[in-house]
Amino acid sequence: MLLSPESDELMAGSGKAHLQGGENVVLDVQDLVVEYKTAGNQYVKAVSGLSLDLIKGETLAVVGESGCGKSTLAKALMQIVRSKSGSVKFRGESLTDASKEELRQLRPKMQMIFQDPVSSLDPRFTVTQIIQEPLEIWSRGTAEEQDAKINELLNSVGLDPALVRDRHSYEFSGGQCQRISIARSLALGPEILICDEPVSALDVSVQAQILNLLQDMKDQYGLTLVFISHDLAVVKAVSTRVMVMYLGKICEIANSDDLYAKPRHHYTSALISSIPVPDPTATLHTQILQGEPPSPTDPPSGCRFRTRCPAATELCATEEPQLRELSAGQFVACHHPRD
Amino acid sequence: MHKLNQIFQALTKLLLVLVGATFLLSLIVRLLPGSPADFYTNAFNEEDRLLQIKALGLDRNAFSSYAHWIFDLVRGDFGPFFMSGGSTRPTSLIIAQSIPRSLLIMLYVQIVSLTIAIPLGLLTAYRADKAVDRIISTGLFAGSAIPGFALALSLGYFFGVRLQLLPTIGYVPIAEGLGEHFKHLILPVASLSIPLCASYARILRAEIISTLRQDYVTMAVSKGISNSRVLIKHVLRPSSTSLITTASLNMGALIGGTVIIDQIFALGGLGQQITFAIFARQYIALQSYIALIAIAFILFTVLADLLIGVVDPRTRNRNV
Amino acid sequence: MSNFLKVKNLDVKFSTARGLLHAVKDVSFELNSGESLGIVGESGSGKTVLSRATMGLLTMSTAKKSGSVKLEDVELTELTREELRSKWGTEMAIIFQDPMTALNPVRRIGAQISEGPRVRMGLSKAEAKKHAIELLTLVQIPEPEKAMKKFPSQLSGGMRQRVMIAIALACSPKILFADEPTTALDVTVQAQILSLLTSLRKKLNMAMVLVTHDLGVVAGHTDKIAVMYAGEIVEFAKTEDLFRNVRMPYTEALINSIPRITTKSGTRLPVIDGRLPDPTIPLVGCGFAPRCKYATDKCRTEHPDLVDAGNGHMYRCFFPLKVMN
Amino acid sequence: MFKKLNLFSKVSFVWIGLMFFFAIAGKLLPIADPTEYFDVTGAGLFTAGHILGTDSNGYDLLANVVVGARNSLSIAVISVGLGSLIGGILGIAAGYVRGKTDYVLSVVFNIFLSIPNLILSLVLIAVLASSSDPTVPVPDSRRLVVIIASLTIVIFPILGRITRGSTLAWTNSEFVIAAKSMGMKDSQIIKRHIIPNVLPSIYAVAFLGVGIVIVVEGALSLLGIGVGDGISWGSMLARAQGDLEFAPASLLVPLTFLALTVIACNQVGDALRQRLDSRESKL
Repeated sequence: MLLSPESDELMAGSGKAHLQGGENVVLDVQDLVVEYKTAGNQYVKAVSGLSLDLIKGETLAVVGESGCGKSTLAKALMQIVRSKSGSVKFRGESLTDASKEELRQLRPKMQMIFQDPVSSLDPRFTVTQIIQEPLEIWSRGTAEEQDAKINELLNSVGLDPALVRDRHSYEFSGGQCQRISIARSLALGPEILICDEPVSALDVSVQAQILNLLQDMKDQYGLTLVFISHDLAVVKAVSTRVMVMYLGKICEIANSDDLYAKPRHHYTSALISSIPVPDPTATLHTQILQGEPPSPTDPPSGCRFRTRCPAATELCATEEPQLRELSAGQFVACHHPRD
Repeated sequence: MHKLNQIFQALTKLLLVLVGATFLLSLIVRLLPGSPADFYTNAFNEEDRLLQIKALGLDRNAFSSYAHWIFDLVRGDFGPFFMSGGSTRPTSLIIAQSIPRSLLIMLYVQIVSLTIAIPLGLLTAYRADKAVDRIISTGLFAGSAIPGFALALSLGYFFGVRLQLLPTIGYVPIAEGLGEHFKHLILPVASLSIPLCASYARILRAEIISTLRQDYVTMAVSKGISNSRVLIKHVLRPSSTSLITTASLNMGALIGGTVIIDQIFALGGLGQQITFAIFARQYIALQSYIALIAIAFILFTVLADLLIGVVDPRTRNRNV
Repeated sequence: MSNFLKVKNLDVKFSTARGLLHAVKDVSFELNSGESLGIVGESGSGKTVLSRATMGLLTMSTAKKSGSVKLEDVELTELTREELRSKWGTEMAIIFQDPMTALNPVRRIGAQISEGPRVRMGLSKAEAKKHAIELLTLVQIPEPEKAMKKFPSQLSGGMRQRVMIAIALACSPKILFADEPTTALDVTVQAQILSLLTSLRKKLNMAMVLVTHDLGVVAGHTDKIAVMYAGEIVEFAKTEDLFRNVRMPYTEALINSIPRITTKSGTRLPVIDGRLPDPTIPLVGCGFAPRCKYATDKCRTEHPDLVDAGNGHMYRCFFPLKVMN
Repeated sequence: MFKKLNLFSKVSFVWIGLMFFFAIAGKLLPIADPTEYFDVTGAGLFTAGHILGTDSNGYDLLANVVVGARNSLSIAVISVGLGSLIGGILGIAAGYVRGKTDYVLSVVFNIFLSIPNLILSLVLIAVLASSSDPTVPVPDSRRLVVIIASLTIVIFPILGRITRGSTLAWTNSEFVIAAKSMGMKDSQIIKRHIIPNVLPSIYAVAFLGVGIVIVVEGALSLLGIGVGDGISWGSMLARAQGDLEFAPASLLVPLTFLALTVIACNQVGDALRQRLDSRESKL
C-alpha cells in the first residue's frame, strides 16, 4: 500500500499476488485508479487501486453488478477514459504516460466492441464504409486489398458480403450489427479485443451465436479477450479466467471452472447462487444476499462488501483484505474465505 | 454543501451573461457615428463645448464610462438622459414612466396566453391525432408562426380603420378609466397573445403526449382511477416543466420584444423608448434599458428553475 | 376456484408505419385462483401485448382487439369503460419492468400508495397512511415512515420495485400481472424481488401472470408456463412437465441455449440459427420452421395447431419431440 | 421523401418554391415595372391589369411583391447561411471539445440570445448604417450589407446552441467512441462522423431561421431603417402604413405574402425535424 500524495484516503489496492508475470504478458495494469465527478460534483473512485495482467490467448471475464466499475475499467484499459493514477502497459509500452499521438499509434493493437450494437455503427455509413474506415485511416493496403479484406472479415463473422455491403446499420437486427462491429474491430489485426457487455442487449437465442463467434475469432486471429458482463452464466463458457469486482475493487480472481465449482469469496458465491436456473427441481436460492451495493461516493471502510457479507467481523471493518492465493490460480481478498 | 456551489455556478454564469451583454452593447453603441456630443452641446466656443461634454460625462473612455454606469446602476441610478445644452435628466424618470406599461402589457399577454393555451394543449393532447386535434393543431401551428406585427397591422386595419370599433393608437393608464384602459389594449395584447398562446399550447401538447406514454401513467390508470383524475394528478405536473421554461424566457423577451407593437400602437412602453434612444444617440439610457431586459431575462430564468424545482423534485436532488 | 381467468382466441393487431403488426394470434389459456402462470418469449413474441390485452390496458389507440377474456365468469371485453375500470386495482393489478419510469417522479411514495385505497376504497387520509405503512413493511422496505415522504428519485432500483409492488397490492387484487419485473435489476436484487413476489402470492392467495424472456426466472417461480413465439403460444404445460419432457423444438432449443454455470469453460454453446421473425410479415407454415433443425416441407407450408398431449401439456408442432420415459 | 409529408407541408414546400422562383426569375415574368406609376391608385384586388391591385401612388402591387421577394428572401438566405456557418462551427467546437471552450462559447451564445433579436439588429443597424451627419442618406448597397451582417449576428447564436446540443449527443454515441478507439484523429472524427450527422438538424433550424429573419427585416422596415427605398415586403408595409383607409390592399398584399412565407418556413423546418427524430428513434 502506498500513500498517494493528493488523495487523503490510503491508496489501498487489493494487492498484486494474482499477477502472472512472465514474457508473454500482453497487458500489464498496476494500481489503476479512475475517478469521475458526479452531478453533485463529488469525486468518486470508479476503479480504486486495481492491478491485473493478461497472458496472450486467454479470455479474462470481468464480472460485477451495476456500479462496480467494470465498464469504466474497460475504457481505462484503452485509455479512452484517462486514469487518475497507476499504469497500463501494452507489451511494455505505457499507455498511461503516452502522449496523445503515441497513444494513437498504439490504437490498432487494442480494439473494442460495445453493448448497444446498433448505436455503435454510424447510421450514415454503409457496411463497406464502416469496415473500410480503419483500413483507410491507417492506409492498410491498396483499394483492391482493402476490398478483399472487407469480404474476408464479413465472411469470417458469418455475413454474406454480397447481401450486406451496401446497406445501413438500421436495416439489420441487433445480432447482425454486433457481427459487423466485430468485423470492424478485427480490420486492424489487434492483439487484444475488449468486449464491453457485448451480448447483454441481445435475445438469448442470438447471444449464443455471438459468444461462439467471439471464441472462433479468438482462435482464428490469435486474440486475447477481455469480456465485461454482469451475467456470471453468460461468461462461463467463453472465459478462461474470471475476475469478480465489487465497488471498484477485485474480490476474487480464478480459473473459470474452479471459481464456479468452489467460489471462496462470499460475494462470488452469493452471485452464483442468485442466478435463476432453468430447472424447476433445483433447490431454490439457498443464500439470498440482502440489501444493495452502497453508493460509491462513500464506500465502507476495510472490506467494501462487509455491509452485506454474512461472515463480516470486526477485522473486516478495520483492515482491507489483500488478494492471497488459496489454491492453484485462485486468489481471494477476504479475511474469512469460504472453505 | 454541493447544492450551494451548484447555485453559485449557475449565478456566475448568468452574471457573466449580464455583464457581457451590457458591455457588448456599450461598446457597439459607442461606435455610433456622430457621438451625442454633436447633438447635445450648443456652446459657441470650444471651451464651453468641452465643459458641456464633461457635464455629460462623454469625455470618459469606454471602460471608465461603463464602470461609472455599473456603479450607478447598482445604486439604482439609471444614468443621465442627455438634454440639449449639456444638461441631463435622470433616465430613471423615463424608466419609471414607461416600465409599468410594458410590465402591465406583458402580464396581460401572459395571462391571456396561458389561460387559452393550457386547456387547448390538454384537449389536443388528450384527443391526439383525432379530427379535433388535427384541425386545432394546424391552426395553432399557423398562429405560432404569424409574425406579431403582421397581426398588429391587420387587426389594426380591420377593427380600427375598417370597423372603427377599437382605438389603434395610444395608451390610457388605469387611473383615467378602466374601460378606456382595456379598450386601448385589446389590439396590442391580441397581437402579442395569439402567437404566444399558440406556441404554448403546442409545447404543452407535445409534453403531455410524451408523458402519456410513460409507464407511471399506465400504472395510475391500472389503479382504476378516472381518466380526468389521472390527467390532473399524474400528467399535468410532470408535463409543465418545458412550458414554465418557455413562459419565463418569454417574460424577458416580452418586455423589450414589444418594440414593434409599441411603435405600431404608440403605447410609449420600453420598446418605444429603446427605438427613440437609438436614433437620439442616448447611449447611456440605452445601456440601462438593455440592462433591464437582460436582468429580467436572468431573473425569470432563475424563477423558472426554482418553480421547476418545486414542481419536479427530480431536478432538485439530482445527486442521489 | 378453477378457471378463475379464462382467455379464449385473444387476437391483437396494430396498424403501424411498416404495415399491419399481428402481435397476438388467437391465444387461449386458463388460470386457477392463486395459481401462477409464466409467459416466456423473446422480443417480438407478443408476450407483453398479451398480458396487457388480457387486463384491457392496451393504451395504443391503433390496437384492434378480439376474442374473450373471462375473469370469474365476467366477460371483460363486453364491459363498458367504467365497469372495466372498476376491476382495475381491486381485482387486477400490474407491475412494470423499469423501476425508473414506473413511479410518478413528482409525487411522494406515500401519496402514490394511498391513492388507490383512498379513491377506490374510500379510506380516510389517516387510514390510508396506516395501510400504506403496512404495505411498505409487507414488501420489506426499511424505515417505512421515512420512505413514505421520499420521492422515487431518492430510492434505489430494488426499493422502487418494492414500492411498485406495494402500490399494486394496495387494493388487494386477485391477480397480479408482472411484466418483466426483474429484468432491469442486478441478479442479487432480482433474487430478492422474485422470492418476495412468490411469498406474497402464497400469503395473499393471489394469482400471478409473470411475463419474462428468462426461462430460469419462470422455472423457480411459476406453476404453469406458456412459451410464445411470433405472437402464438407454441407450448403450454405445468412447469416440471415442460422442463422434464419438452415437446416443442423451439422450447428445447431455448432451454439448451441458456448459458449455465455448469458448462465447461471453452465449450461452444448450442445455437439457434437465423433470426427472430419480422412481426409485420405474415407467417406461412410454422413460425419456427426456418430455424428448426427438424423442419420438413410440411412445417414450412402448413400451420400446426395447438395439440393437447393429455395432462394439459399442449404443443404446436407436427413432429413433437419424443416423450422421455 | 416528398410524398410521405402531410398536406400542410406539401403546400408549404410549394409556396417556398414559388417565392424562390419569384426571387430568381422575378424580372422575367410578364409583370409590370414595379417602379412605374399607373393612373389607377388604391385599386382593390382583381382590377383590370392589376391582379393584386395598386398602392396609393399607383405602383402595381403584384410587381412589387414579386420583386420584393428577391430582397426579402436574399437577405434571409444570406444571413441564415452565414449565421448557420458561424453558429455551426462554434456549436461543433463547443459540443465536441467541451470543457472550457464549451463554457466560454455557451456564455457568448447566451449573451447574444439575452438581447431580443429586434433590438440587437436595431442597434447594429443604427450604428453601422447611419453616416456621421444624418442629412446624407447612406447608399443602399452599404445599408443592405449592414442589415445582412446584423441579421447574421442575430441568427448565429440560435444555430450555435442547437448545433452544440446535437454535437454533444453525437459525441457521446458509441460509434464516435469506437472511432476514437480506432485511432482516428479528432479532425477526422468531426469531418466523417460529427458533421454529416449534425447537418440535417442545422438544415431544419435554418428554415426556422429564414422565418425569423424575414420577420425581423419586416420589423426593421416598419421602424424606418429597412432596405431604404429598395423594394422589399417590409418596405412595402412601411409605405402602406400611412394610407390604410385609402388603399388597404397596399398593406394586406405584402402582409399576406410575408406571413405565409414565414408560416411555410416554420412548417418545413418542423417537418424536417420530425423526419429526423423518427429516423433517430429508429436507431
